[in-house]
Amino acid sequence: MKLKKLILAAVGMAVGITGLTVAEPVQADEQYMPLLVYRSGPYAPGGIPYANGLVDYFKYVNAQGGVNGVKLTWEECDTGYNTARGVECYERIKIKDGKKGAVVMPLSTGITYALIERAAKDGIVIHSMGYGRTAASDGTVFPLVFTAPATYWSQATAITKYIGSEVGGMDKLKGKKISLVYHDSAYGKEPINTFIALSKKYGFKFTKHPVAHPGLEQKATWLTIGRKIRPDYVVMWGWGVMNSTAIKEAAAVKFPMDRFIGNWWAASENDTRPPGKASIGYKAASFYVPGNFTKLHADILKGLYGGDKAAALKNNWGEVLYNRGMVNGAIIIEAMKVAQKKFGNRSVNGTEIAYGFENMDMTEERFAELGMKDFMKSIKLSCADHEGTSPLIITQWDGNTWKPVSDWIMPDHAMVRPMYKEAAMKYAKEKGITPRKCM
Amino acid sequence: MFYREAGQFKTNYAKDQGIFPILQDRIWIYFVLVVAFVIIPVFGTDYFLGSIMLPFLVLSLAAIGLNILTGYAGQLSLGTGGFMACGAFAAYKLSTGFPDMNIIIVFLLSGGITAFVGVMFGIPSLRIKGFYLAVATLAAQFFLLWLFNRVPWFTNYSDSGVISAPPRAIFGDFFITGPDATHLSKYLFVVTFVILFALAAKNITRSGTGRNWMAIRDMDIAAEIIGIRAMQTKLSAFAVSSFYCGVAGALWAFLYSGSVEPLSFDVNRSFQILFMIIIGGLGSIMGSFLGAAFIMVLPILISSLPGMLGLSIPVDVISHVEFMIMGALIIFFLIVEPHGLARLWTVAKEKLRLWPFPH
Amino acid sequence: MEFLHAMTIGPIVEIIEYPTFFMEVLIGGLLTGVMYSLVALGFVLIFKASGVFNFAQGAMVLFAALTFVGLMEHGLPMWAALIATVAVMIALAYAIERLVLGKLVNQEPIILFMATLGIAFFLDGFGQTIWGSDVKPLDVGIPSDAIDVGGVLINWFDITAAVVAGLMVAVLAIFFQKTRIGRALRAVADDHQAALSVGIPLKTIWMVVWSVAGIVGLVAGVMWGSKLGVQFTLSLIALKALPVLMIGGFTSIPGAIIGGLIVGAGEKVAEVFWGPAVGGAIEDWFAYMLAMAFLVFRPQGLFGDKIIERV
Amino acid sequence: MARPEAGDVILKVENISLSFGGVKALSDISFEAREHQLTAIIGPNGAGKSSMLNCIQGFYHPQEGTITYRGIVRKPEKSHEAARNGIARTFQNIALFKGMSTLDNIMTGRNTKMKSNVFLDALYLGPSLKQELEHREKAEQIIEFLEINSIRKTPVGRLPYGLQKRVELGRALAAEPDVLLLDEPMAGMNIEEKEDMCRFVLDVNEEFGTTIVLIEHDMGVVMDISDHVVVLDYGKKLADGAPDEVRNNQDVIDAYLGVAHD
Repeated sequence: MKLKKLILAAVGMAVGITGLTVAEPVQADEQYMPLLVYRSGPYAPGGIPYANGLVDYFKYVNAQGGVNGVKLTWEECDTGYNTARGVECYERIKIKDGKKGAVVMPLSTGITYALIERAAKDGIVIHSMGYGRTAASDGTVFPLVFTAPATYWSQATAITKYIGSEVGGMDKLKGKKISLVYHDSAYGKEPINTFIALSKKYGFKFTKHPVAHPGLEQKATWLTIGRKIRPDYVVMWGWGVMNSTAIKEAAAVKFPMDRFIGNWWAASENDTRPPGKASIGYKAASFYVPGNFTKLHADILKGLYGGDKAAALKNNWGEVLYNRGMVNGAIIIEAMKVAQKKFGNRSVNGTEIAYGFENMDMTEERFAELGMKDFMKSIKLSCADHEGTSPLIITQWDGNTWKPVSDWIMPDHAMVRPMYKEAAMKYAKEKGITPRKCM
Repeated sequence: MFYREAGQFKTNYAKDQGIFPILQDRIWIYFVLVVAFVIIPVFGTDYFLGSIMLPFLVLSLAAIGLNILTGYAGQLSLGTGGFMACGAFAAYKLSTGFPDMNIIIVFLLSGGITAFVGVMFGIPSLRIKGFYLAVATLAAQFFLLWLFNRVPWFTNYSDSGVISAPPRAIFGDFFITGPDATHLSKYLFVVTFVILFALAAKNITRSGTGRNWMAIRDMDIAAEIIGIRAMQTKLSAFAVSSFYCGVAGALWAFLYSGSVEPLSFDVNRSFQILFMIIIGGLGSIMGSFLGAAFIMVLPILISSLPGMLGLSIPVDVISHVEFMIMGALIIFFLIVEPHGLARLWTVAKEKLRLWPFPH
Repeated sequence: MEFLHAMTIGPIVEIIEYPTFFMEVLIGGLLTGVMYSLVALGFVLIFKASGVFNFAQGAMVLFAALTFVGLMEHGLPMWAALIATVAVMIALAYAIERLVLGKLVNQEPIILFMATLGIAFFLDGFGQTIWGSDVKPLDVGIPSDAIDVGGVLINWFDITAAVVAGLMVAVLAIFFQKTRIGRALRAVADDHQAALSVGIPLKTIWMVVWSVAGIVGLVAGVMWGSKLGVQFTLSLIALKALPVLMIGGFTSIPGAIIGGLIVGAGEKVAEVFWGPAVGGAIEDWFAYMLAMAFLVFRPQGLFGDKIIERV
Repeated sequence: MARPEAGDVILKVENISLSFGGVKALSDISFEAREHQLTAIIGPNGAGKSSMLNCIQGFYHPQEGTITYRGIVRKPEKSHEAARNGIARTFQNIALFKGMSTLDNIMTGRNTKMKSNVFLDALYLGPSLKQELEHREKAEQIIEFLEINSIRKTPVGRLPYGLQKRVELGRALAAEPDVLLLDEPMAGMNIEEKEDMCRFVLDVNEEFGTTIVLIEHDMGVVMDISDHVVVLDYGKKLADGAPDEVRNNQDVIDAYLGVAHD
């Protein structure tokens, strides 16, 4: 009992100390960003570049003088892609030095699920960019959750459209076979129902193949797919070591790589480099163009790395997931700027930045202004629509880099939106939430 | 001097059979109760209550569960995570299926269901022993997680397989789950629950059931020869242990994290609980608490320490160092006191009992 | 009814109808099993010689692979990196003996088991602190194309792995049979007291056996690393080796190989033919259930030492 | 106190043979033990004494022959059944529960008389507490009887060898057995401890009238206290009878003194 008390006392004191530091002299206005990242654990190879991109963008913004004069501060907490740890991290860093974060990016579907209720209570916005709870795109039930620019369900429809264009039209999908290989977790299961709906709509045959965490062993899965089912296309919802293993095993059963399409979490250099030349031709979805060609990349290289490209590359500069972190930063800062237009050039809180998100209208020109010309299409959100209508793109690995191989593809929003509504209403009913009215 | 039993004569066996026969122990318990029910609720911040105390208490309960099986009955198990998941999903199904059922009943019933599952997976223990059994319990771990992942019925056909706790109150407006529950109400509920169940565990272990468990643990053949039924004894340990783990899993899902997917109870959770009971002390209820505090609070302390001290150490370095320190401390404790923190406490008590005249 | 069919008649019919596909799954499974055996061997060596259930074997696999690939990234040629890594693994064995096991002599098995969990934690953190946690591709020139043998697709990589495992078992067998230290190790495995009484220091033995396990870990790490890329996840393959150990017995080297073959073949055949009926991803628990079924009939594993109960 | 009168035959061993994988441990052994008597089975190391005891107790199942207990032929059954039928035992190599105190060890001996119910035990109230107290009373009587009051709460692992043997006897007595099997109760003891142990064994026999079957390789001590002696050598019975008869049996003398048969 004694030791326990000691520890409690120590923790209590520590909490006390953090509390005390609040009483520091009044500083210049700052915007605090709690960052849930993972730089350790089984999924670290994916978490590191993302976190680096995000932080680099914040540093870059600060180097430019902040957001209309408001400097950014941030605190990282390593979740290890572990939900329980993520929740603890969130509770620990949501407030620092008396400043409450306005927006949090959980960076894991499991953590997003666990935080939705907590963050809503704390008045903190969740921006789960391209992951998380799809139904949360419905702004009437989830006023503080944003999934822009696209959800898993949208992505599934876009990938299907791409496959349709490959086979010569959506009507040609009839009788074709599409298999889904997915990470056996909340994340991997998200698109299943959408694919089932799509298969009914277009008449293709759909099979699904779970891969247990962490996905070291997939021989049986790929023998089934490659030698028995022999589908026309394979779609993958994978993460971490599962992706590179899948590519390797697919190659082993001689499944053609150009008919193997990953989602955007199975789309990075980490996934295609370890299998070596086996992964040439592998495709994946994305919502931005891969590469380090933009002015923003050049500015970051110059401003933060002093032009030292080797150092920048070591910090994952320009990699697919680095870019995702960077874009995530850019979208959040844009939301903040929109909010500042209404609330003044100061730091903003959760509900204010939510206003910023809802009134965001990032056009191609706006992206170009931010140094991201030809990088991303557009994001426009509203009170009810927290996903927006951004088109996606299919990219392909050529052995060295990712290259876009398709036009921008608009997801089938007409199809998925009613599904969001239904799922959101089910959630609202379970939780006893009355959906708000949107104009 | 401070811990002298001299002069505390027991005039009958009933008094000697009391749960804390020594006065000083009783004082300690009162002190702990005051801290738990007065000091912490009054002074604890939301972070402390919600993110330190809640998981600490819930994991302590799971540790008591595993300690019953491994520490008292000697059956090494790595299936704790699976049993916790079982409790969590049972509680979810019960509370969504019968919304009017009181949440306490839900927790107890889900513990009962887990106990049944535990007995099923305990049957091989009649043939398999030691590390072979430990590995065999991993079958329970992997199978149960797979089951909850695969069968949509368990998650009420949710798209992602994540369950989240519906808002429930113990009575009236006293919500302990859902958005209206405060950290304080959750804490008060959990602390009461856990203390009551810890006392119950203490009682079981010092009665006939507990003696039979320990006999099987210390020497199973001799225990059978003196008339203890190995099958009933082992299976009762599996049942009681799984009950505790199941309730802990339900509390974890409903009160601590609010929503869980099966992966929250993966094999790492099983190892974490095992660490707790070994560091805390096998065969000690208090050790379960000490171990839980050590294994759960220490990593948080390590990872938040640089921030508190104003050092900016990259989080990945902190995480890796945290791994190293945890590993090193586990080894260190095993070398210093292989019987856990509880034994250190006992030794300290014995020293105090004799102090200042050690001979 | 449909489910019953999918669980019973369906798979059998399928196997009979597509014999080449079944062969492919079976051979693929057997070869995968060999990869598990590579990891399981390390466990067996240590358990046999010291009765320690070394959960750190997975971490040792990762640590060895990380060191090897890390040194190569720093410009060392492959042979030099290999020698350096072997040296590191021996140093590690020395450190483990001096700092951990040496201080825990005569403790109960569960305490030693816990200590190895501590070692696993430490190594996971230590390896990543030094070498980072990004994915490191490893190419030691093992071909990965598939060849077609009578309609059955076989992967060169898997064949290489099987050959490596075979070689390793042969080397270990020679080591145990022909060298002085190997015979000493066998003596210890048979009877600790007897071994001590003929003058073999337990310390040396533990160090040697941990070094050998480290080197076996390196081989496993190189094989798994070239398959998956070297990354943190490698330490989790320990979990795939445990059912192998249960079936083969904790103390038998041939058992580790046979156990690997049984687990590999069993889980792949189950996953491919029975998995679809229940939603798939059954191979993890199937391996454990299979192992448990074996244990119920032979509580010491197929090749493990017989457990004799006395009073 | 006077030794109790011999009663009927309580235990009858007929033509027992036991072998382990081809090695014969016992061949064709027969003898009887009468109620309230003290029967000793003696013989040199490896004579099959412990095997004999294990057969009687039911831990080993002999391939041939029958053991009749209270007129009923024993069937191969689970080890725990014997204790419930009134047969208790001690072990050659102490088999105490090392993690538990003396008192708890003795209390485990009473498990056959207790009903454990997890739910009641959890509350430790009502019937559960009442039962605990009742059996504590009995256990304390045994503690008193064996003069181990001072070590009541000491973990048995910390006790010296002689005391551990005594606690083990206590655990067996706690079951209030009809037949008590003692496996070398005096092995490894010094003279003083042996004398104490002899006294306790006799006291048990006298006070509770317990039938005792004990095995011992040291002839001297046994001859003084037993009513009936069975001598085994290499799994065969050499002699069977009153101590004096056995003492003068030529075969026994040869076996013990190592005189070669002509």
